[in-house]
Amino acid sequence: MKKTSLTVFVLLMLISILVTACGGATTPAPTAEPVGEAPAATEAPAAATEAPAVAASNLPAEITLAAVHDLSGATALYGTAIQKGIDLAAKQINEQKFLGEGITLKIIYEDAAGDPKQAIAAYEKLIANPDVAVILGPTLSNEAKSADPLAQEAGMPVIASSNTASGITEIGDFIFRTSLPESAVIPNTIKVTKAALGLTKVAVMYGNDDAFTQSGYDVFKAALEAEGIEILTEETFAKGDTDFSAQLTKIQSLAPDAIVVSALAEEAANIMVQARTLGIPETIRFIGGNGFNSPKLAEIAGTAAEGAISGAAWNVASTVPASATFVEAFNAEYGANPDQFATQAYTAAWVAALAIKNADSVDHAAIRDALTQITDFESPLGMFSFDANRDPIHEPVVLAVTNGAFDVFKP
Amino acid sequence: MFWQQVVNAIWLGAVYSLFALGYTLIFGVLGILNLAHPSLYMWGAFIGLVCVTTLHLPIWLALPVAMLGSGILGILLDRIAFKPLRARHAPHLATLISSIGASIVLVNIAQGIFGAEVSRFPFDIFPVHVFNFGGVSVTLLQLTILGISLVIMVALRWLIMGTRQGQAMRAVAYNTVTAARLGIPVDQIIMQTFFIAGALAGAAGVLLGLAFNSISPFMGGPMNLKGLTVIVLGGLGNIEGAVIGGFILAFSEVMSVAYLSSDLRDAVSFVLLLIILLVRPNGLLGHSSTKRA
Amino acid sequence: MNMLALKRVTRHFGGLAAVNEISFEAESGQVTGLIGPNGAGKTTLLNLISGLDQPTSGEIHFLSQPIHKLPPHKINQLGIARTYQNIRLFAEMTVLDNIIVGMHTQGKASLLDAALMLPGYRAEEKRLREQALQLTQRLGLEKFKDTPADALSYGDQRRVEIARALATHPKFLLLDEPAAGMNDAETARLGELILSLAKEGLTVLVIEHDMPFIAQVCDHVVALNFGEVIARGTMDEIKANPLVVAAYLGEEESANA
Amino acid sequence: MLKVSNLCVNYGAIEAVRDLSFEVKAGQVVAIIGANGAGKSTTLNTIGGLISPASGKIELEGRDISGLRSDQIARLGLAQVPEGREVLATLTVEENLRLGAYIRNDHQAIEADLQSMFERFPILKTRRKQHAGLMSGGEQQMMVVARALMARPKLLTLDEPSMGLAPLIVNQIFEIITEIRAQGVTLLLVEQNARKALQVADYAYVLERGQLAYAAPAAELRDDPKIVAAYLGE
Amino acid sequence: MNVFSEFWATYSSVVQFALINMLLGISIYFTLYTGLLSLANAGFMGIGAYVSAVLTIHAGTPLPVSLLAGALSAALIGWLLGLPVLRLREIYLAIATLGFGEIVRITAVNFDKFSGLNLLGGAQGLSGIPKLTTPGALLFVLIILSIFLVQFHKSRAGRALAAIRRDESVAATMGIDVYQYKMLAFVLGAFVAGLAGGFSAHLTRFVGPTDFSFNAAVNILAFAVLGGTLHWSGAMVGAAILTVLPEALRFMKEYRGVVNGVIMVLVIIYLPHGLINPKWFQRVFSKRRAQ
Repeated sequence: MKKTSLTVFVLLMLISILVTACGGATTPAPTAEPVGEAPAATEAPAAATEAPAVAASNLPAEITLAAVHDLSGATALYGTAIQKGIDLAAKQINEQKFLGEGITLKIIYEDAAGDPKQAIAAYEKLIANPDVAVILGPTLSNEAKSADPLAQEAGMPVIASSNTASGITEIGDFIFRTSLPESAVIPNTIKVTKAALGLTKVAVMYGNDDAFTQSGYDVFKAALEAEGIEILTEETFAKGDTDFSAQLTKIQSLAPDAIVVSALAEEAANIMVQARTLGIPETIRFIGGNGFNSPKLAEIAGTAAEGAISGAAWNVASTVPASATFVEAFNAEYGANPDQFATQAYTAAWVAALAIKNADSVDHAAIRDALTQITDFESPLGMFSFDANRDPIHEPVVLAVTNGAFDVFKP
Repeated sequence: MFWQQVVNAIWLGAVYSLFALGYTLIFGVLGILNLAHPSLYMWGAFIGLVCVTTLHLPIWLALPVAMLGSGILGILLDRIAFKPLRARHAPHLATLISSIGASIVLVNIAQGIFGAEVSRFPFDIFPVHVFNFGGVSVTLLQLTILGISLVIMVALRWLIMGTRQGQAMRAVAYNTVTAARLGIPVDQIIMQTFFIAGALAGAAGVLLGLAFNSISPFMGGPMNLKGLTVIVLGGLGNIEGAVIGGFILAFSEVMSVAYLSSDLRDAVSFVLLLIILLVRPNGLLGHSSTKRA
Repeated sequence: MNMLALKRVTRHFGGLAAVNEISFEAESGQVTGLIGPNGAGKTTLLNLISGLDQPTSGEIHFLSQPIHKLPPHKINQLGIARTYQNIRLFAEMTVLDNIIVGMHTQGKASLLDAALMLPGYRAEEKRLREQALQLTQRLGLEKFKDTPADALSYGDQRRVEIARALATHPKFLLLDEPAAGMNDAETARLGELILSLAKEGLTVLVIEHDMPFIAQVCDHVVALNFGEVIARGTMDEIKANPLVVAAYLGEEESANA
Repeated sequence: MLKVSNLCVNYGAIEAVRDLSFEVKAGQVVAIIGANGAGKSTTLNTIGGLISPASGKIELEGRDISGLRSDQIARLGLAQVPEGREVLATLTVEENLRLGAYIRNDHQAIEADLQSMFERFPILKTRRKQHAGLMSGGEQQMMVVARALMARPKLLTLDEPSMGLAPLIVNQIFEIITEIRAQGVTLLLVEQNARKALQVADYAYVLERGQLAYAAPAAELRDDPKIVAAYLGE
Repeated sequence: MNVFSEFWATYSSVVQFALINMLLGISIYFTLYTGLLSLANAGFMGIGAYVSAVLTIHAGTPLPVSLLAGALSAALIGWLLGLPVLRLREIYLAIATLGFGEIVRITAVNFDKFSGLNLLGGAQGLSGIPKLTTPGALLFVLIILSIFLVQFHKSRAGRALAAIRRDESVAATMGIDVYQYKMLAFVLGAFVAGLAGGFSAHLTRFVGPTDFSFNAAVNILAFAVLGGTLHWSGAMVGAAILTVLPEALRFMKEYRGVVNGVIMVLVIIYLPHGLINPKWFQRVFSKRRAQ
């Protein structure tokens, strides 16, 4: 009995080894020459009136973008918002015939479920698919750190729209992102609020077991030190915690000028509610990063969120002209306001389309080169460019909750 | 600060105890570690939420409805995931796994129906009022929940210790064969136990959902490990133990944040769990292991 | 000389004394019988001797060494082996494998020896297997050697248990109702086996309800009731003892006798 | 009252009870005696619904109960005093007794019965708030008998009530059995203590290796050498 | 061949994850085979992953050295943990080992902060691990382990473990030092889990503290439940199926999880011994022999 199962096992392994050998031999190597053109990229995507300048196109009739996002699991929240942004962009691109007459953009989605392993599996499948021009994603920085190296090795351009941790674009020259890293948002927030509120001493709270919130904390800490603001205490909590009163009681006893919080909106909302309940006065404001920037904050915290300050890449209150057009289109499509994830994903899809158009090719290296050339693209995020590290450049905003919604912070 | 922290700990302790009661009840009667208990808690919160938002019921009515709903879910859970195993005297491992599988199903169905987002009860569902006693603040909601928790704990104790039903449950817990000989319908008692445990989980779900504004399909996860610590501290299957364990965990967590470092909060609870298991595996109040021989 | 000595051994369960201040000795090379009605504390006593349970008070000495605080595997390694009243074989394992498990302490091969298939390991395995086969022959189990233990009849399972206990090379063998479930012929053969083992120098303590069997094999009998020794002596002496008769047939008999 | 016909019970491949038929008439005390392993307890547990018979029929007051669960049979009027006592050790003595009356709903009568049990067994009254597991063996046996009586059974089965008990206690137990009998409860008794059993019984069955060996009025068996042989050999 | 290479290009990582999970299946097999309900294997995997990754990154050690160091560290911690917890039984052991997994996670999160070193990356995890894991290396280790397992079952130690699982006290009265042998199984399981952790770190290039929490422990347990623990190949088969299943169920979208849970419940209820039950083989073979 044991003998047979062993035989079967050995057979299986032999087949696998065979497969391995073949796989090794046929790994595609990027061969195409980079296309040496540098088009001026100044199209306004949301402005449907502008007629696209159609030249003889080298593009195939159908161009495939792949999106690897968390459509199930605890982080599906973000993945589904992102999906809406991408879908809207694709719809507009196709309606405007942006890529040229008869050329359509198709999006295929793969679910990573918040699991780096599934992200790797999805990337592998997509890299093997010769139709895929660009990968949009993944949702989490953890997934990016595991899966992006595969794309880099295979020469597949990746545009992330929700990774804000450091070290993402450092993976290689095929990795781009439209999400402003915390390091580009937070120092500005601290600077602006210090000037406006005269901060000298603050308390810091952050989720210490989550990559996003911990990375936000790192940046906050550096920014606070740079501005010479004293950190009275650093209190931590864990993902899924709901009771923060012990930490807040401690903070209350230290009487800070403000409480700096690196947390996701749901946790931040509870922190605010509990702080106000404990009697921490509204003059002690909450300052946060991208995590705050969600309609959920005021939705859950209600009046306790009033006055909370958030540095962000974008908000629905943004005064950027393209933003208003986008918000309107999004509302028409989904009947709700977009959040920052949807907006950055929308921008990522447009940037991909623009690069493909400018490259006039679906060759991966050509698209990558075209991506690096994108400057002053008029996006809902503002005038958008990639810097030398393939990180986005655009003006971050400082927001404050006013009457139950984020508005631009006015000191 | 100290007295505010004491208040924080009492409040949190009541919350932990409330959650742990049903958890420990199932173990006490059936010897099952029901890892799907946190999912019933989550479902209780959602049922309460639906009652309030869709059916526009007042919260005092939503609570019993949610308890009823999660109690029925508890019965279903037993019929589907545990009863077939009981019938063939499956080992502990089997029931543990079955409860994990059931928990995965319950969480994923909730996610399919309600989405992954965090929801909360509407603001006006409960009046916001903060009492201030010499710098120590307590809300009306906290006091109410504390009160309801205490009432539930006392009621459960009375049910278990003072009623015929409770005696029958304890008889089943001690020895199903003897219980059956006395004419106690064992299967029915087990069903009732699952109903009560489910209802307790549902009550905890609604009340904690009300207190912490974070109702989501994943709300059971973090509570699960805390709940395990609580019931082990008090002795698996021990009702009073769950209450005492809840307060011990809450005090050690709150005080570790207050006087050590909040980084150590979770570490403190798990180290506590390990120490208790090694020093007194039957918990602080547990009987000797002969109880379930 | 006595091989096993119990000194005022007591075991309480909750408020009940299952074994109460029991003292007796088992002589080397003899077969000692332990009789008494159900609930008299016989099996509890066997558990105390074999280390599965510890006495509440009192001492147990084996070959003049105190063993009442030792773990069961140490006690076995000193030379005490046992069988169980409610047969406890390794159910899905074959008869031969059950016996080879009993030879655990005779093996020396480490896991590494086995993994690397070193010659010493193979020689040892071969040796153990042969010894196990001899045991199956001795107990008339050779035709079942590859049968899963739970597929055998009661009587055969009892013999496998004895073989497994003998496989540990004991000096002292504890048998808990070895004849239960056996037919007359099997019981007679079992008696012969025990006598021949005793002749070879093995000391035996046997619990049994089958009185003719006890009479056949035992040199010395200890009778227990309600956790205490009520009589000791030869079987004839025991049978004549009014306390024993009362324990079995009812107290009236002692009054009548 | 109870009629057992052609009962066979197997444990796996082992036949514990083979083709057993007997009867217990209302008001009688019937004893089943035999050596260890003869199948006595198996028979009682099968009647009590804890073991499913392989074949045969068990009737209680003319109703076939062989397919029923233990608790259903209890509701039909069968109370059991099991071997090894089976006290609910973590419950108090009073709770144990009250659970004996679980199948009843006549609250006042239950209270009255409880008081009468305390009168009959004064030791139980002094220990009523104690955990049952802390009592001595004899006290536990009294309590289990009292617990069974709390059900006001039509038929009471006792499985080795004298097991592991000191002679003085055994005498008390049998006195109680006699009393119960006097109250008109039908009794089915399994005993190792044959003399005692035969003294209180009207009729007796002797089992050997799962089969019926003798059946006779108890008085006839009382001084029969066969009984001595069944226990002590020869 | 073309089909194969296409398949490989698309699914090579899935195959490698399956192989790693098969290692994890073996690791939990050791403990379950001995009757120990341990949920510590995810924690051991984490220890193996972190230790091997830190060595590769900071000391530049070659893969075999890193893997071995990771596995040995896991085994050492396993031994230290086993000293107290192996005295616990059943559910208590499960809870204690579950608590251990959480302690590993909390340690990983806080290590850098409290040590002042920059080694494990806290909550952000450790990235930039070179991809050194190859299918060949994984297969090699699996083959070695399979041979080991076959030998193990025929060995004195293997028999002792089997006896302990069936009846601990009887095994003890046969002279088997139950505690030491439980420790052997526990440490072997820790070693193999540590090995799997090392492979995983060098395949996903990333180690994060959340990868080894409660869910991971449950997944590993599920391998053994699905495949069965009556035969050493059971947990491996279970691991392979459960790795491929999420990929195969992609079409189910958000209800993938429900299917996973339902499978667990159904298997435990209707296939209590898992998919691989030696008795079936025996039956098939005896039929063949009869013909």
